[in-house]
Amino acid sequence: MSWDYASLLPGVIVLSSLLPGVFIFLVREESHTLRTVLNLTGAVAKLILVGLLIYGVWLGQVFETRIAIAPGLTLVLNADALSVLFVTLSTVLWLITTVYAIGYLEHSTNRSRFFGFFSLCVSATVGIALSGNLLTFVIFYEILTLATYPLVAHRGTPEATRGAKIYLAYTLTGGLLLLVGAVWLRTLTGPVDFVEGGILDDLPASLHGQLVVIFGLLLAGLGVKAALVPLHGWLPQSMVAPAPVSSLLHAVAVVKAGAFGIVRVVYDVYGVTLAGELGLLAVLSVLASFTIVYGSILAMTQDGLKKRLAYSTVSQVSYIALGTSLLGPVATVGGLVHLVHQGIMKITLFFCAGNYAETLGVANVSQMDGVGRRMPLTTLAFTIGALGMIGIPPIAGFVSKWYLGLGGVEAGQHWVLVILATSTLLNAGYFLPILYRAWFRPLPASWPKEHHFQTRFETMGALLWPPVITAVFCLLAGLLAAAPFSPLEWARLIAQREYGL
Amino acid sequence: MTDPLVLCIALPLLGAMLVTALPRWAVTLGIVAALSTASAAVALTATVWQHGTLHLMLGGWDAELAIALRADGIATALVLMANLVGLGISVYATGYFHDRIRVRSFWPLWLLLWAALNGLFLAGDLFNLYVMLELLGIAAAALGALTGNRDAVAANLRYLLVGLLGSISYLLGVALLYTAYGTLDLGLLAQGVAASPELYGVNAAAMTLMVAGLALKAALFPLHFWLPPAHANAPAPVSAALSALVVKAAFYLILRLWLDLFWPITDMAVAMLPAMLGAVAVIWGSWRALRAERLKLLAAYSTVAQIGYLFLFLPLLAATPPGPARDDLLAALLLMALTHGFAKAGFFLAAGLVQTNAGHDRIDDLGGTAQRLPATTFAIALSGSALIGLPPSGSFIGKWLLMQGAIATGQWWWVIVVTAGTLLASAYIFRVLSRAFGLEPTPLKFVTDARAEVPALTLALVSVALLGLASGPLWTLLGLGDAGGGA
Amino acid sequence: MLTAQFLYGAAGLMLFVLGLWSFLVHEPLLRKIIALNITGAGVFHVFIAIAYRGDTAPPDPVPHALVLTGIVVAVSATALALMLGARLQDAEEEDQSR
Amino acid sequence: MSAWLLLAAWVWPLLLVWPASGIRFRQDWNAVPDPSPPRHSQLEARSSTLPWVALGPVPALAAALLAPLGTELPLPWLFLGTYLVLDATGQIYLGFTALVWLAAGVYAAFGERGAPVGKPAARSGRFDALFLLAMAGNFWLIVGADLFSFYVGFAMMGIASYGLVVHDGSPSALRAGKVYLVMALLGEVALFAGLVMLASETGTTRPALDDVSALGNATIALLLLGLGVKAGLVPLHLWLPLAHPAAPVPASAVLSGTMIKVALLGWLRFLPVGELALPGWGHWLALAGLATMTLALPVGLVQRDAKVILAYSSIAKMGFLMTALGLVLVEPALAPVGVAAIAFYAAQHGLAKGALFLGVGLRKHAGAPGTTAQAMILGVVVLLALALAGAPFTSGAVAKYDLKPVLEGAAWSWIGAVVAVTTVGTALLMARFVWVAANIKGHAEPRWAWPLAAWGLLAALVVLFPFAFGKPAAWLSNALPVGIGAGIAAAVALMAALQPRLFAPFVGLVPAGDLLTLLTPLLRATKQTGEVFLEDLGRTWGRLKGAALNAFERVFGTPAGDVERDLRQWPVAGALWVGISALLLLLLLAARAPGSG
Amino acid sequence: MSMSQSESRAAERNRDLSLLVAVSLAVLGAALTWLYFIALSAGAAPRLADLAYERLPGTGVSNPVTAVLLNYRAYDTLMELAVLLAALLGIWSLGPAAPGFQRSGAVLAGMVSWVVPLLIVTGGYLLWVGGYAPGGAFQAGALLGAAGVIVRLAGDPRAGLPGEGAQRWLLVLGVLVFTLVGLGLMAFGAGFLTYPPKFAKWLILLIEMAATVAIGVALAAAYVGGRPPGPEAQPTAEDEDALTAAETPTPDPTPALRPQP
Repeated sequence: MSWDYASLLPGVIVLSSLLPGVFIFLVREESHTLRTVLNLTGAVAKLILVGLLIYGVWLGQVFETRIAIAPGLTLVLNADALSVLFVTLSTVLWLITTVYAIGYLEHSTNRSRFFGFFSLCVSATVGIALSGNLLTFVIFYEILTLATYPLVAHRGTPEATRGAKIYLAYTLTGGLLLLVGAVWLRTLTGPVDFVEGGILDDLPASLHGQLVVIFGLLLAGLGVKAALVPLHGWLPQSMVAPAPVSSLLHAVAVVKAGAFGIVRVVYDVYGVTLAGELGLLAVLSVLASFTIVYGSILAMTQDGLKKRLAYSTVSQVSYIALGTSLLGPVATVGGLVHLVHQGIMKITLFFCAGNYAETLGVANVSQMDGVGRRMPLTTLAFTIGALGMIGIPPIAGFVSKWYLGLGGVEAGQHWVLVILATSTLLNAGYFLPILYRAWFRPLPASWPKEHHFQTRFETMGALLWPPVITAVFCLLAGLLAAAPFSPLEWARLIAQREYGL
Repeated sequence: MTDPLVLCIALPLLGAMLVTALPRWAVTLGIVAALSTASAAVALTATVWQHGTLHLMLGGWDAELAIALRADGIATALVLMANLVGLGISVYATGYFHDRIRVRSFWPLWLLLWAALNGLFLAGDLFNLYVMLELLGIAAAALGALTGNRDAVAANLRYLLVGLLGSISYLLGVALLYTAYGTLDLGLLAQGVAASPELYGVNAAAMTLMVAGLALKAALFPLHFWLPPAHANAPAPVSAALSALVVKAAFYLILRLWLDLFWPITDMAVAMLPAMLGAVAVIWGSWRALRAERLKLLAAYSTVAQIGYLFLFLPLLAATPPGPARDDLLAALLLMALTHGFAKAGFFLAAGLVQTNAGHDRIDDLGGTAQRLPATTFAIALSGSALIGLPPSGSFIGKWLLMQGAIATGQWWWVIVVTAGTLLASAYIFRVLSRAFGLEPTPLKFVTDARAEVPALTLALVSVALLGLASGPLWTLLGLGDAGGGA
Repeated sequence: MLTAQFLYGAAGLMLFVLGLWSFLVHEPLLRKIIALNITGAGVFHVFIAIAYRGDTAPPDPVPHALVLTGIVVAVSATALALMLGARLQDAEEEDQSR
Repeated sequence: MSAWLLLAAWVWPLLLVWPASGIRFRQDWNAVPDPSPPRHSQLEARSSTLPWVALGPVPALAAALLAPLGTELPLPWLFLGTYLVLDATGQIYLGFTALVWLAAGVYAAFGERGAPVGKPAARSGRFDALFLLAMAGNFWLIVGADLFSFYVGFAMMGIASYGLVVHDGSPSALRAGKVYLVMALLGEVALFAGLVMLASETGTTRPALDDVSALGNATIALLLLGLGVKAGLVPLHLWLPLAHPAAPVPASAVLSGTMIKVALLGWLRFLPVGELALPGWGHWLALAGLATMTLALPVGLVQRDAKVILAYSSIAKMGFLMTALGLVLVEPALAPVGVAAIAFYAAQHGLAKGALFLGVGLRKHAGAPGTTAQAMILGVVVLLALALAGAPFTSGAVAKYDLKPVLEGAAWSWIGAVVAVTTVGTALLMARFVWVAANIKGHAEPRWAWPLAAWGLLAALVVLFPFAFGKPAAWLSNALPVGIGAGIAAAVALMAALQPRLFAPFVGLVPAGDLLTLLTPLLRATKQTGEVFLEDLGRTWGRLKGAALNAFERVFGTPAGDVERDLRQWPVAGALWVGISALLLLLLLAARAPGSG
Repeated sequence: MSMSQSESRAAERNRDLSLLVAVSLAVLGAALTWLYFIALSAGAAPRLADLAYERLPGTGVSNPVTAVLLNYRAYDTLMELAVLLAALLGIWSLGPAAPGFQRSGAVLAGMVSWVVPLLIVTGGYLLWVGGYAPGGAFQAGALLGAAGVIVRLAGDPRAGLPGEGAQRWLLVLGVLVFTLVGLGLMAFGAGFLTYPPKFAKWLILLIEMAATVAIGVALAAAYVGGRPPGPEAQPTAEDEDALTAAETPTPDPTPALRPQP
């Protein structure tokens, strides 16, 4: 087990947020600067390391860390194109969310505990992204559940604990189903490594029955975190968490882990051809489409801003599942690139929601009259995010919707266009009224809980600039979609490798 | 070369005597004895690691006559676990007992218990095992009754009676074996049993008596009635020792008898009985833990459940032919036992701290304390995750291999039991942990009482990190092929 | 001769079974402890039965030693059980009086 | 260099959005806003010096005039690969669009924003920003040759113009805005689906004419439907008569003048015009166009508000253009002539309609009633109305003349007659408009010099149009139908002047959004049933959950203490223990019995 | 369901179960006896005896039982002493001793002054004779314990045992000597508890003496049934009275035990 640069980097990337996290736990509550320094060094270090990783993978270098935790059970962290996509997304957004969280939790309690678990979450997410086989994936998948529970319950109010309990019930059961599926698969085929194109093609036909049941188990396990409809109950409930948690975790890390898992299982375990033959893709596409429509309908009925965004996440994540379930490289590109786009757009929306709550005490859509006047920059970012979600062109959302549509049509599944159309209309149905209230309604007499910051801008710097930056990301991801090193190009690279073109 | 074998037993005995004789220096002598015994155990592991199984005939007489001390892979692993946990408990106990009378009574009995444990793990002679079982039972019962309140005395009286019943039944089994084979040494008896199939009746009777007796002491499902009150009312370090070590010793004996002595006469059907009882134990124990009001009662019922898991391995071992798969199962069994040992000890020590700090251990109103003692809550969280079997812990790998074995041998129903058990376990662990997220003021520093929290935290950490991520060496210690189950 | 040794051992087993029955059935503590001692005695008789090696040869010393150790262990266990019972009785009387 | 002009055409307005919006991000938020109304708002029009809105279209105009035909600017990295091309129709479109935007821009920058008298010119910053956004969308759409640019322009224009429609915030404007937005979104979604299928069928995102020949029926249907909403095809035109009047004058000028023409550009680009004969679709489009005209004209006649009349005249004109396009589709040979003629006609109508809208605005605000300025404005308005009606010596006549070969070439013989009737109808409509415009009582407002000048320039262009482009023969064409129309109009005017009551019942017979009045109760009904359905779905789900919860409680709630207490009693424990031992013994004996020996 | 009703139901159930237990135990007993018969017929048992007799000269004692007890299976005896100590410590941890009985009558007092010395002398004899005839540490210890019991019955609350400090040392003596001898032998390379033939006899005797004392004190203390009053605890007035009443000098067992070689 020679430890050289190539085999050490993935491990170090996971550790780069784990170690600061552990130290942060020990930091005393009132030493804010030390905690902020630890936080930021962790985030920046990880960013640099991921930069090196991207450069390496782009050069075609193979990065793999193998740790044998028990004979026959090895922990594998390897960086292929797909994992780099998710790692970059979570690392960049973690740095921004840390800045935001530091601002957001200015006067709150238990911050050492919060930031400790926050770093653990990110290392778990990065672990999920970099995992090279099903066992590592399951391990980090469970650690993610453990690390997010305290964050959801952070505020300590009865609703927080109730929401956290529901969250835990769902995700632990999901994790367990995933575990059983993984073990069953392990007994059938030996160590289950993620290999582009899948490893189950050579299995005898007699096992196909079991493979279908196993896929059911894996999908149920992953579906909980990917918030597929029957298993999405926890997402709106866990909106009691503070804004940075709901933005990074419930819009990017946790939810994406589920979607990423589905992508891994379909492409790198089963292989698209086998999954197609067994009819698994049909089931997945039906489930995804139903979630897309159902999530949006429910979002229309919610008055709470974060609840509405939560249901919108439920429906948006299923775009990725839909992209995966359609046969053909174009749909895959659509699904994968939406993994990134939905992340940056949704995190912008949640940041803005957090801003409104923190600066004006506005938590419901009905209170958002004239908020565009009082906080123009934040609302501008919110508008870019919202329009992106609907799929209005220059913003990133359109790109993934376009590829999904194109992929659907080329796979001969024209009903995908109908789903995308209804989803766009429903999204418009629950986002545009918000924009209308923000920009066109007059200012209310007074805000529920206005908080005056001593800055020349509309709110505190740490709260204002993150959403603006992510909004700019949305625009750039859209406008420069065809440029090299953009998410779209990287998704195309992955699709090519998955389909072996 | 076989010195550590003897030292592991002699040192705690010597320590016990000194502590009894000089009560004023009980604490210092106790810690010295604990440290020396732990180092002896580590030395023993090192020698076994290099030279494989150690074998010593006490008194230099030949095999039939003298008492043999044997340390193979399984015994050494358990001795190492027992001694490390013992060290942790001793460090914790220095700060736990303040009443002079208690201190004088605790240390001698604790060191005697420790000697009995080491003696039992390393014994190779059936009658010697009986004496060790008795010493263990009496020391444990006496320690359990240390608090002196009515429930503790009643519980420990029942425990003592159960222990005696079990030992006497075990002794009759030994008598029958001695009648049939004329020797008491485990190795020779094993050859005898294997060589004389015609005596299957006697072997069956002996096995029934011995295993039934030990099942009583190992608290297998219907016979677990004495455990919850005994472990819940004992002081924290004692209940940690009882749950993590004493119950496990009885299980170790059953395993030793089942695998070494009576292996030829057992088959799948026979192994199914303890496994079924174990399965019910898993569900019933976890379910009662979920309904328990008090933290230590919860931990006690969780022990009943975890012991149930260990018995699930028997039919799998019976069904798998010798080879890498069977080595994995054996190693997984050991891993589960070790992880439970560390985790349960850590859990009880932390629970003890919570009780002393809050004045009670009713789970529903633990909010303030859990919030005020972050390190303790963290220890509970870590050991809890090991008890549930969540990934970073050793029991996750144990459960993974258990399920893998179950599916491979076609006994898929154990997977359902394990899944239900894990779910219930996470329910009752997180029921405790959710108390830590109340609206109480923020704790100022992480560690409040180092002498008590550090052992609890280290034990919990070992169960999660060390056994979770580096359990490879266990395979080599057990002398099983490194290539167990492929690279 | 076989039958004498067998009869003696069988008597020991009978004692064991009787003691066991009495232990499980009778509720008062003292009866239970006495029953336990009877069961122990039964087992010791089985041990001694095997020590017999015919009228001429001296008996096998090992069972004797085992029984001796067994007796001491039984005594100490009984002592502890009795004292626990006594403490329990004091505590119960105290509760009734309060 | 000229290629970059194409890019500048739509990037420049985008750059201006920031300064124009007037949002001051750095200011003292903590200052307690002075309680005195009006609310101190960030979008208050600064006494800003530069008329950003007016400057917006300048690069586009320059591109239209200076850039040589056929210049191409490939930008593969921008968005999903944009290719800016200036082809013939593009140039014509860019020209007249830029002109109308310029005139409307100047009007907007200097004149009032068309806000109702009561409220001050509030939130002009927001108006300017949205105006520029719509402008940028419009230009990007015209110069962009690939699917994405078209769709981006279409979407930006659609969303931004919603802001323009609801600018003044009056209830009718809000209702109009809502209808507009819903239909615009439906159009966009249909267009999106159409473009996706087009891309997958043609295989490229930059379809040249020959790629487009292999389109499926579904794609064509979606394209027609998607762009039909924008063009005002009969059932989909409901938003037009509501939105245009609600918007402030410059906005409605642009809406009518340029935005609805975009649909034609889309069809010209993405339908195999001239490549493949599409008899089915061609006839269907022609018929649809005729239907649109026959509905729009009569309803327009009975309207009371001048801007609504103009809206209906736009719908009629678009109907006519659709018919022409339909005919060209049926007979590809007509394509070269037909496409140029359609573009030409669209340009002419854009300029005239834009000028007319601005004229109405000026009539209201440019000067006190009865002054010479108002009279002069009325005169020019009459001239524009004649141009629109296609009277001889006007641009209308010239444009119609170019379209004559298309009409003759059509398979249906009766097409000529129908067109003549519609020309009469248009003339009548224009007369009605002049009548209404005549008795608009405006009130003077200061600083109207610049808008007047811009309007004058535009009007002059319209007037000079025939002479610059048309052949002399074209000047006299279709004098007859216009004459008849004018005659009827004069007669009606005479009778109305004598007994105003005679026509009273007709005026206002059909409200602005004609079919909408039928539709709204239908929509409301479906909404209610939807809510009822959701409600009882929620109730059943609640009951279900309640039942599950108390079942759960019943199972888990029972105190299970007694089982353990029983287990602790010795006889029970003993029995269990003995039972297990016996079972174990039996199993062991059974295990060995058969295999013994 | 009132308590009495559930109790009656429980009692009735217990009765049925007892019957079931009785029947099943009877069956089990019969089966065991039958299997015992088969075991006996195998007849392999006595082999161990010949080996024990053959090795006897090397053990340093001629009584085979003592040889087994203190040489072949010395480890068992060591652990068994530990068990006895553990039981006693358990008893001590439960609480202080009960205050003892009322003063004994003249007859018992007279008997005590005769019987106790006799018991001690016989104990000494039994200890010595154990080397070559039935006897040994346990029997001698038992007699000493009996002496303690009688003294206790005669009214001495501390059953003739010394103060707590001394008592603890005496209790510990047995196991301590045994372990130290074992460790010593190990230190000299002979291996734990392997007596070199020359010194075997004396070592065994030394261990036996220590064991006898330990067992005697342990049994007496166990009969006292509780922790001796700590050194700092002043004897209460009632203890004083009991002590004076007993006039007769409380025989201190240790000196009498000096064995006559």
